[in-house]
Amino acid sequence: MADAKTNRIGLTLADYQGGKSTLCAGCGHNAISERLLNTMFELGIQPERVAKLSGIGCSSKSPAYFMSRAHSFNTVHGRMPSVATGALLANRTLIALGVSGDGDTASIGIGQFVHLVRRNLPLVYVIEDNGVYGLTKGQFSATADVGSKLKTGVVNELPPIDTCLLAIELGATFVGRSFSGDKRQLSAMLKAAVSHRGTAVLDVISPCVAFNDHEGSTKSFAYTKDHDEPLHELSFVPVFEDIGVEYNAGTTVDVRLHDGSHLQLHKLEESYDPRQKLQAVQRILEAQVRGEVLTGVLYVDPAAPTFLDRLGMVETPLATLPANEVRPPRTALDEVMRSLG
Amino acid sequence: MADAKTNRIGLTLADYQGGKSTLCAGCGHNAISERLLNTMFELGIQPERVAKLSGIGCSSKSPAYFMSRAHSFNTVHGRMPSVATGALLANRTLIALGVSGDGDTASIGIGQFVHLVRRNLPLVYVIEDNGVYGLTKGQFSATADVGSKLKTGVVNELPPIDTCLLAIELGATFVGRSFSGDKRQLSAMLKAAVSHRGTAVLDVISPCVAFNDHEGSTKSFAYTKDHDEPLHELSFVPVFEDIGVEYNAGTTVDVRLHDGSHLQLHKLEESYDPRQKLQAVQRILEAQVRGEVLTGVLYVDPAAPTFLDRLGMVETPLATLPANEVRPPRTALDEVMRSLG
Amino acid sequence: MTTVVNDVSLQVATVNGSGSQSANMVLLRAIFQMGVPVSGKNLFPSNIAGLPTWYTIRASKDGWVGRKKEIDVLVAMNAESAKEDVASLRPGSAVVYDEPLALSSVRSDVAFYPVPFDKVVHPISSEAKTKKLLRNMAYVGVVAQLLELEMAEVERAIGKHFAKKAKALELNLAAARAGFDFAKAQLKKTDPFVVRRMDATRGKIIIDGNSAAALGAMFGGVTVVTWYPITPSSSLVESLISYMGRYRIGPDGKATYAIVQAEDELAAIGMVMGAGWAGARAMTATAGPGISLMSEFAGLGYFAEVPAVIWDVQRVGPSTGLPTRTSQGDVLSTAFLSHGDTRHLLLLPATVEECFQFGWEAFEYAEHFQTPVFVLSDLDIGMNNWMAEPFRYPDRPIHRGKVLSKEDLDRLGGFERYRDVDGDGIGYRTLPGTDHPAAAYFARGTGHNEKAQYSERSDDWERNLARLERKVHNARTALPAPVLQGEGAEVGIIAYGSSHHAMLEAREQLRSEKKLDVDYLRVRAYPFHDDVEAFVKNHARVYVVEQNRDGQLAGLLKLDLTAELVPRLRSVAHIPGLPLDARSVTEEVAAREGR
Amino acid sequence: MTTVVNDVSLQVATVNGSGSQSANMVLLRAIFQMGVPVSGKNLFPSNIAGLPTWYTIRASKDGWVGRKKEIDVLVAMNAESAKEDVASLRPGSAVVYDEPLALSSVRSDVAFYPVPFDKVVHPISSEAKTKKLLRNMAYVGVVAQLLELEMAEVERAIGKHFAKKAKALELNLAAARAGFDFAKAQLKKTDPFVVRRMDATRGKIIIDGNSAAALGAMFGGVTVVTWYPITPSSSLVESLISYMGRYRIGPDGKATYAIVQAEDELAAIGMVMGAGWAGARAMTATAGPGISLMSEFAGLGYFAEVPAVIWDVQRVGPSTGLPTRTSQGDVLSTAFLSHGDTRHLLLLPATVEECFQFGWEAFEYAEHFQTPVFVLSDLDIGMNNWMAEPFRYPDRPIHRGKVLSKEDLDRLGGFERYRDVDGDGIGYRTLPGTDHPAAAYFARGTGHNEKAQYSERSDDWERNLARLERKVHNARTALPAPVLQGEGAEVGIIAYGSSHHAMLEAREQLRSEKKLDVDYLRVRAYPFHDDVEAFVKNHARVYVVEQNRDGQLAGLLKLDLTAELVPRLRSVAHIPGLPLDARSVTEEVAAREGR
Ligand SMILES: Cc1ncc(C[n+]2csc(CCOP(=O)(O)OP(=O)(O)O)c2C)c(N)n1
Ligand SMILES: Cc1ncc(C[n+]2csc(CCOP(=O)(O)OP(=O)(O)O)c2C)c(N)n1
Ligand code: SF4
Ligand code: SF4
Ligand SMILES: [Mg+2]
Ligand SMILES: [Mg+2]
Repeated sequence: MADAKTNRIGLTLADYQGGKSTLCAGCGHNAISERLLNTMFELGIQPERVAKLSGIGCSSKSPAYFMSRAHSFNTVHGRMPSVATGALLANRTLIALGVSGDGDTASIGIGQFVHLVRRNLPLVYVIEDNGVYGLTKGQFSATADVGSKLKTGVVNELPPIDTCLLAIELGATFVGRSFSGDKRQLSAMLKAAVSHRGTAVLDVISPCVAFNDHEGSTKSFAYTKDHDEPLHELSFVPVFEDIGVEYNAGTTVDVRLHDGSHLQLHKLEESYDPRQKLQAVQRILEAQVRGEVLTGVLYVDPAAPTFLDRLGMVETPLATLPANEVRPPRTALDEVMRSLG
Repeated sequence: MADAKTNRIGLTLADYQGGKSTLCAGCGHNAISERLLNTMFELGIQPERVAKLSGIGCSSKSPAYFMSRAHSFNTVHGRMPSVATGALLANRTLIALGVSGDGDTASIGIGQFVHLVRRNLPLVYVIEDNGVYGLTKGQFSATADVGSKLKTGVVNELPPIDTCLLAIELGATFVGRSFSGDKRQLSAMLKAAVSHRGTAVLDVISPCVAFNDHEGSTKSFAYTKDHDEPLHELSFVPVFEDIGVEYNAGTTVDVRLHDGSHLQLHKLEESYDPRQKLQAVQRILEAQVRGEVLTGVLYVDPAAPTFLDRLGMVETPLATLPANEVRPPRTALDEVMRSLG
Repeated sequence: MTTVVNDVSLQVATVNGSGSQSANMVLLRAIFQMGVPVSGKNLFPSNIAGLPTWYTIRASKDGWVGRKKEIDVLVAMNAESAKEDVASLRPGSAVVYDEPLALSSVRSDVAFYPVPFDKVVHPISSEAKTKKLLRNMAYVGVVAQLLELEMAEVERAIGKHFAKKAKALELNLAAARAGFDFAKAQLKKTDPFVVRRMDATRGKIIIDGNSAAALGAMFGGVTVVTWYPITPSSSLVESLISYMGRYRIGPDGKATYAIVQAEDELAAIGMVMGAGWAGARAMTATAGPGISLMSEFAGLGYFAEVPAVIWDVQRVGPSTGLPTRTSQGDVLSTAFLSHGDTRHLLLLPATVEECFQFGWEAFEYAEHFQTPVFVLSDLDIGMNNWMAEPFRYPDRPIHRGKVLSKEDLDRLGGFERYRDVDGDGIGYRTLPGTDHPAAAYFARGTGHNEKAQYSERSDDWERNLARLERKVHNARTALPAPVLQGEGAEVGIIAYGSSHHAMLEAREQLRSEKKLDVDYLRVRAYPFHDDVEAFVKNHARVYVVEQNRDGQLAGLLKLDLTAELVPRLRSVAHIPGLPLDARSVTEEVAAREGR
Repeated sequence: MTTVVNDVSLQVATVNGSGSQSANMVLLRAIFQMGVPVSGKNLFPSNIAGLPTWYTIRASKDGWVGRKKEIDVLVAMNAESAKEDVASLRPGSAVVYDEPLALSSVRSDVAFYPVPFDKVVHPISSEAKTKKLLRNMAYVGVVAQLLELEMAEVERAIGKHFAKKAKALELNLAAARAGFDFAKAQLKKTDPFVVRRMDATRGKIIIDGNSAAALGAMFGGVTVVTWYPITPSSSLVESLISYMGRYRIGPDGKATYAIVQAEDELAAIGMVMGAGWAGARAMTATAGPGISLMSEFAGLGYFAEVPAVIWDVQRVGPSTGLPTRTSQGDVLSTAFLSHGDTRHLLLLPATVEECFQFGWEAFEYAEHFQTPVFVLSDLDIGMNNWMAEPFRYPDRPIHRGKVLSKEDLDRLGGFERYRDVDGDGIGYRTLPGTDHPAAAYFARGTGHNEKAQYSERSDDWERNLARLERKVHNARTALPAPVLQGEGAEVGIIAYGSSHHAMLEAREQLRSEKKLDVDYLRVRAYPFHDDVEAFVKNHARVYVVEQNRDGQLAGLLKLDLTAELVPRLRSVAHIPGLPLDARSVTEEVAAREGR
């Protein structure tokens, strides 16, 4: 390890490794774990500052397979958002990373998802989206597209829930869609999401090789590659490298994120500006009609206040406040008792 | 009662009455009950064919206060949609009327609401929307507007969930917003909703006189009247009166509903056509920005297949199929047993 | 007619939303200020305005504060219930009523005092709404005169209540005086009930259990509170919000806590799980339906060993049941809340003092044992007004349990989350954010070994479950011990929670009226302290008194006592929804004892 | 070395997702077709592919089909677990293994049969993926040769399995033959285990409990099925989908049912509530976490009296626990599922026959008693392969319980939903849509009187709750009675569900090895039939054998038996997650009986 490459805080990639994956070989989720691990390494984030949270599913298992040096809580099915909320209330300095599946988020979990984004809780919420319940052997989830076909021949007839659209409308402040097979895009998007303060929802198409990667599936590797419609090319300039980046305002949108880093979107679609909520919604609805898998950063609002900002809490994590700050003095009790006497 | 006015099936208004309301005098919900009762009377719907379903809350109590001759199920908080789904699976011939509150629907119930509209289950879903939990004494619900103030001075900071927007995007096929104080509009909208086949979501602003009708509230009678922005004037022509209604196509949109009746929208906003999903979404988003209470039929798709259509069920209610249709014959068991031997 | 001094039960029958709550509080306080033991119970419907409501004030020289079945003085303000209310009185009772109700013809064996309330308040205000409110304070004056309350104390009580509203104060004082003057001039007292100054309330306070619980939580150093409104627990969090706003905001205006209204109970308990895992002292408060919704997370908390405090202010179930009625109906299902072999710690406060005490202690237990702690209060304790000793400031410093810091880890090199290092079944934990490469562990609801690694091995599973069982079983000696009263009797009674107040009185009734001495053990926690077993061992027959249908605590006792002792148990369980009264207990026990 | 005939436990150790399931089924069927009693149990991890999996086939001339702890013949295909698997064998066992694993050096007291599987299948296909699959059928051939299975039966079993896939059939037949030929040519048998034709399976079937339950439901006339996938219950609904598609579609292509995948378990049970209320025979199937989520609705069902059938195919809890392991861990919490005084009917099937029988009967009970019925199966019964008698067509016509039709109402004029007309605690109901002005009633989870009107009155509440208690208590005589084996012994054993199979064998072991006669009562429902009390009365000591940590059924017995009998109970409860084996029961009971 002596000569292993180190990042800006002196850690090697090995310091970001997790346990051995027990997911299927080739599962999209493994690729995402890999991206997450690299993102944290490259951004030079101290693993101990990260909290990984997940629900139940193959996707929700994946936090065990990267960054063992970060605390992690694999909770119950569909209710990770509330646990994440609680964790951040207890310790507002944590960098929270939620990992969920499409079933975990859009089927059983849609209620908590809606309320999470509504609060703009500062966390990165990755949906490892394969359109099926992998862990229970391949039933359709609520993100399955109309007409998508299971190996058994069953065809989905219900409209999919577009988690990105929902997130944008309900208050998330960083919303993107990507593909586990697109290393470059996903990498840049993850880095930007981690640098953003607010709810960052990333819907990452992540094919399930066991149950939803065949012909007729609309979440297969092949289908996603074929229908991928990137809005722009992304690049990310971390704050510690920001030495005055130049760009052409006509062809690039530059978004300064909360921590001072920059997300640059090199336009492929001319007029698209992800800071325009209405435009974002409209473009997504169009993509639905056209059957595109529209990828890229769909919406970003780097300045909106987060849930934690709104609560007026002290800066120190509530979890570690000293006893004298959380137990009022004897005089306080006396005062209350007098008022009741 | 001898000379009481009867409707087309020979019933009087009294046949549509319910128990005495225990809601506060002046509560918006009472006005909605009144409209519902009249709608059913005027449409000449046999009370016995109706099933009333509700969750928990002042609003959810209201089914007890109209149409005692219809079966009713006052279920648990926020989960009426699933119970309604089950009831319709059991008996597809029922006319299902869901009555809910904003807390019951948008706070605890948002998950089931999302999945209900996604299925386009044929029922009329009335949200009696007052922005607060009336029955638990006035805390904010998830439809409370940013900046709305409680009597106690507490100000809501979280963005409201727009149930109409959500419903349109997720698959509801009749979506409208109205106001308990606007008898005419609400009446026409309810009649059309009952005549529609599919999920009809009506968000009806229904002020809570006990906890949310003061200055500073954005769901008060005064505020709603002031900010009401009707999209059109509505009229409803029931199928049994349809003797070739004439109208000016330039100023009126005529929507033929599933049962042959007509909903006519006399345009106030020139280009608005509620059959255009994208336009509807856009207009609602605009209204949000402008702070309008946009009322009217926001979206309608009279032809989409409903959940019940998709299931390929027999026409007879499953609930009353004779035994010989639901228990396969002895030979069937024999056949299965042989295949396992 | 002999005067009955300081033993009266006064009931005000009105409709909710009519503003009588202030008037009732003034009456309660006036009696309290006269040094007479008093308690107040509100019986209200599950709606917002317009339905019958009864507020009962009991003054008792003997200090009995439980519900008394018999009403001595009725104030009948509500046309809807008046006839039935009057009919249910015993002969010799008194009825103050709004004159237009014309009740005096209903029966002839009670004293009737008609009062034309509208007329009485007419001179004070010309505004219809105000007048309606003032009628309430007018009956305070009438009752004060009839019961011989000291008008100065009534006025002081009004002063306290409207301290910050000068105009209201003036109007209400006038209304009370008008009532008093009317009664003095027009009514001739023919009932025996009077209240006379004593000295039995000096230094005491009046408070409801929910406020007491809130105070307890605050002094327990709670940092994260989540909730979803539900009767009768809402006021617990609402008073917490108000106390915390006052005492837990730093000089910089920053809060040392977060209180979050969740979207439902699944989210409320989920947030508590996240916060407890991340190191906050986290709590939520709810009632029956909420507890049911928390089942899945409760199992996660037990199994992943997450400290959490959950208040269940019990109402009447099953299902939505009677939201504004009281019971002890969640005991059994909460002890085993969640599927699989889950078992929880329960605290069973009986008094507002214990609501305060368990309010802070619950966090100590939760963090010490690293598990959810359920505090089972009820509507009677939680929402009614109780006299109490001033609360005692916590006598122990805050203990966060076995949490390893960065420094500990430097020293130890590492740790294993679920290893029973100390033989007490409790492992060491670390908090997310601890700056040490060996700090992290993987919390999960799935099977795991001592290192918190996923494991499906039978031996790991069995060892872990056995440790959890041991851990919870060990808690019995640490949790609040039962409280014993009496010794040497053949018959024992076990009760808990709000049944305590009726029990005290019933014990006295059994002794004085039925010549039956009973020893009384008040259970305060589950799993049961060894003293509970000893108590049963020492008594030939043990009645278990509680407010539910199925005898739920008796059931838990059957499960946990040495089998040979089980035949000694006799369940006395009822669920009328009204607070337990002594008479019912006395008669049932006496009958079953052949007295 | 004496030959051991028809008493062998064969275990195939492999990784999941490797396609060995077909091979194992072929082995199982071949033995079955030879007339030898056999059972198959799959021990698989909670993931999709790549982790160790063990499939165990037990052939037993005595008909024992429970798990046997000892493995006689191991087929070691998985490098990861091989060493540990071999180490756990008893001396004298046999190991067939993939040659590259080089296991023969591990120990010297077992017989080793190395097989170069890659080489064996090489001639059959050149395609890597196919070859990997064929290795499985090759071990079938090897095992067949070693155990002396009749190759014709093996081939017939392969034929049945691949009936619809000609190409696969051909390849698999070739692979099995190649394995057989290799073994014949290269291996010298040194172990004693052989299988010889018997005549003990004639007319029998092989099926898993979930499929049996699905068939039962179908023949029970189920009309609405809702579900949310969860191991180990998913396959119940999945086989129902397939059977219903075949037998419940009319000639017009229309379905006489609806099966809906809900968004979660709250919705699944909510839909069942709606459907049951509206008159469907409605059911759902789930496991522990789902049951916890259903708590609130379960209370509504009990209190509003809605017929419903809920299958809980139990896995190991608490929390997410071990999703692919078996237990009886939900018994106690399900009996009292929901807050307040809720109590449910439980059915406890032990065999696939009973999964079928209770599958249809559950609807009869649910509609007769108008209440949710929980059927507590488990992973062992539900997902493993069992031999059984062909199922008996329902011997009673469908009875919908007390439902009033329009004609009934014409005759009666009206009805009161919750009135105990017949003295059995069961009221009459009507279905929505009934065309009569007096048909409607208002169903609710809030307090109500006999007319289903909202009521907060104590008397209404108490009367209603007492009736519900009576209704559920009455059910005990209608539900499946316990099954008694033996008479006159001093010691009794009570067991239920999947523990039954080990119990049968343990009883024989106790008798033959320990000279201890025990009577055995198999409980099949809760609340308990009076025979259960009688059984305990007739035995000085009663062991309650079950698969959980807390002795949950023993607990329910303690709650419900006459107190004097409680001391007779002794809990024998363990939760390793593996199906119960006879040896563990035998040794524990013998030890506690001093044998
Ligand atoms: C309450 C509950 N219900 C059901 C399950 C069973 N279950 C486990 S994972 C899963 C679906 C996971 O799907 P998804 O979130 O899309 O993750 P994937 O496996 O596809 O990555 C289900 C239904 C459970 N664990 N808990
Ligand atoms: C599970 C559960 N949680 C909480 C409650 C308490 N509760 C009763 S009504 C209500 C809110 C109702 O608000 P809304 O739906 O807006 O109806 P409104 O009273 O305003 O008409 C709540 C929280 C409950 N009955 N059940
Ligand atoms: S089943 Fe699908 S989602 Fe699960 S690990 Fe395998 S490929 Fe991934
Ligand atoms: S509290 Fe509000 S919502 Fe409830 S009945 Fe009164 S006015 Fe209506
Ligand atoms: Mg998925
Ligand atoms: Mg509301």
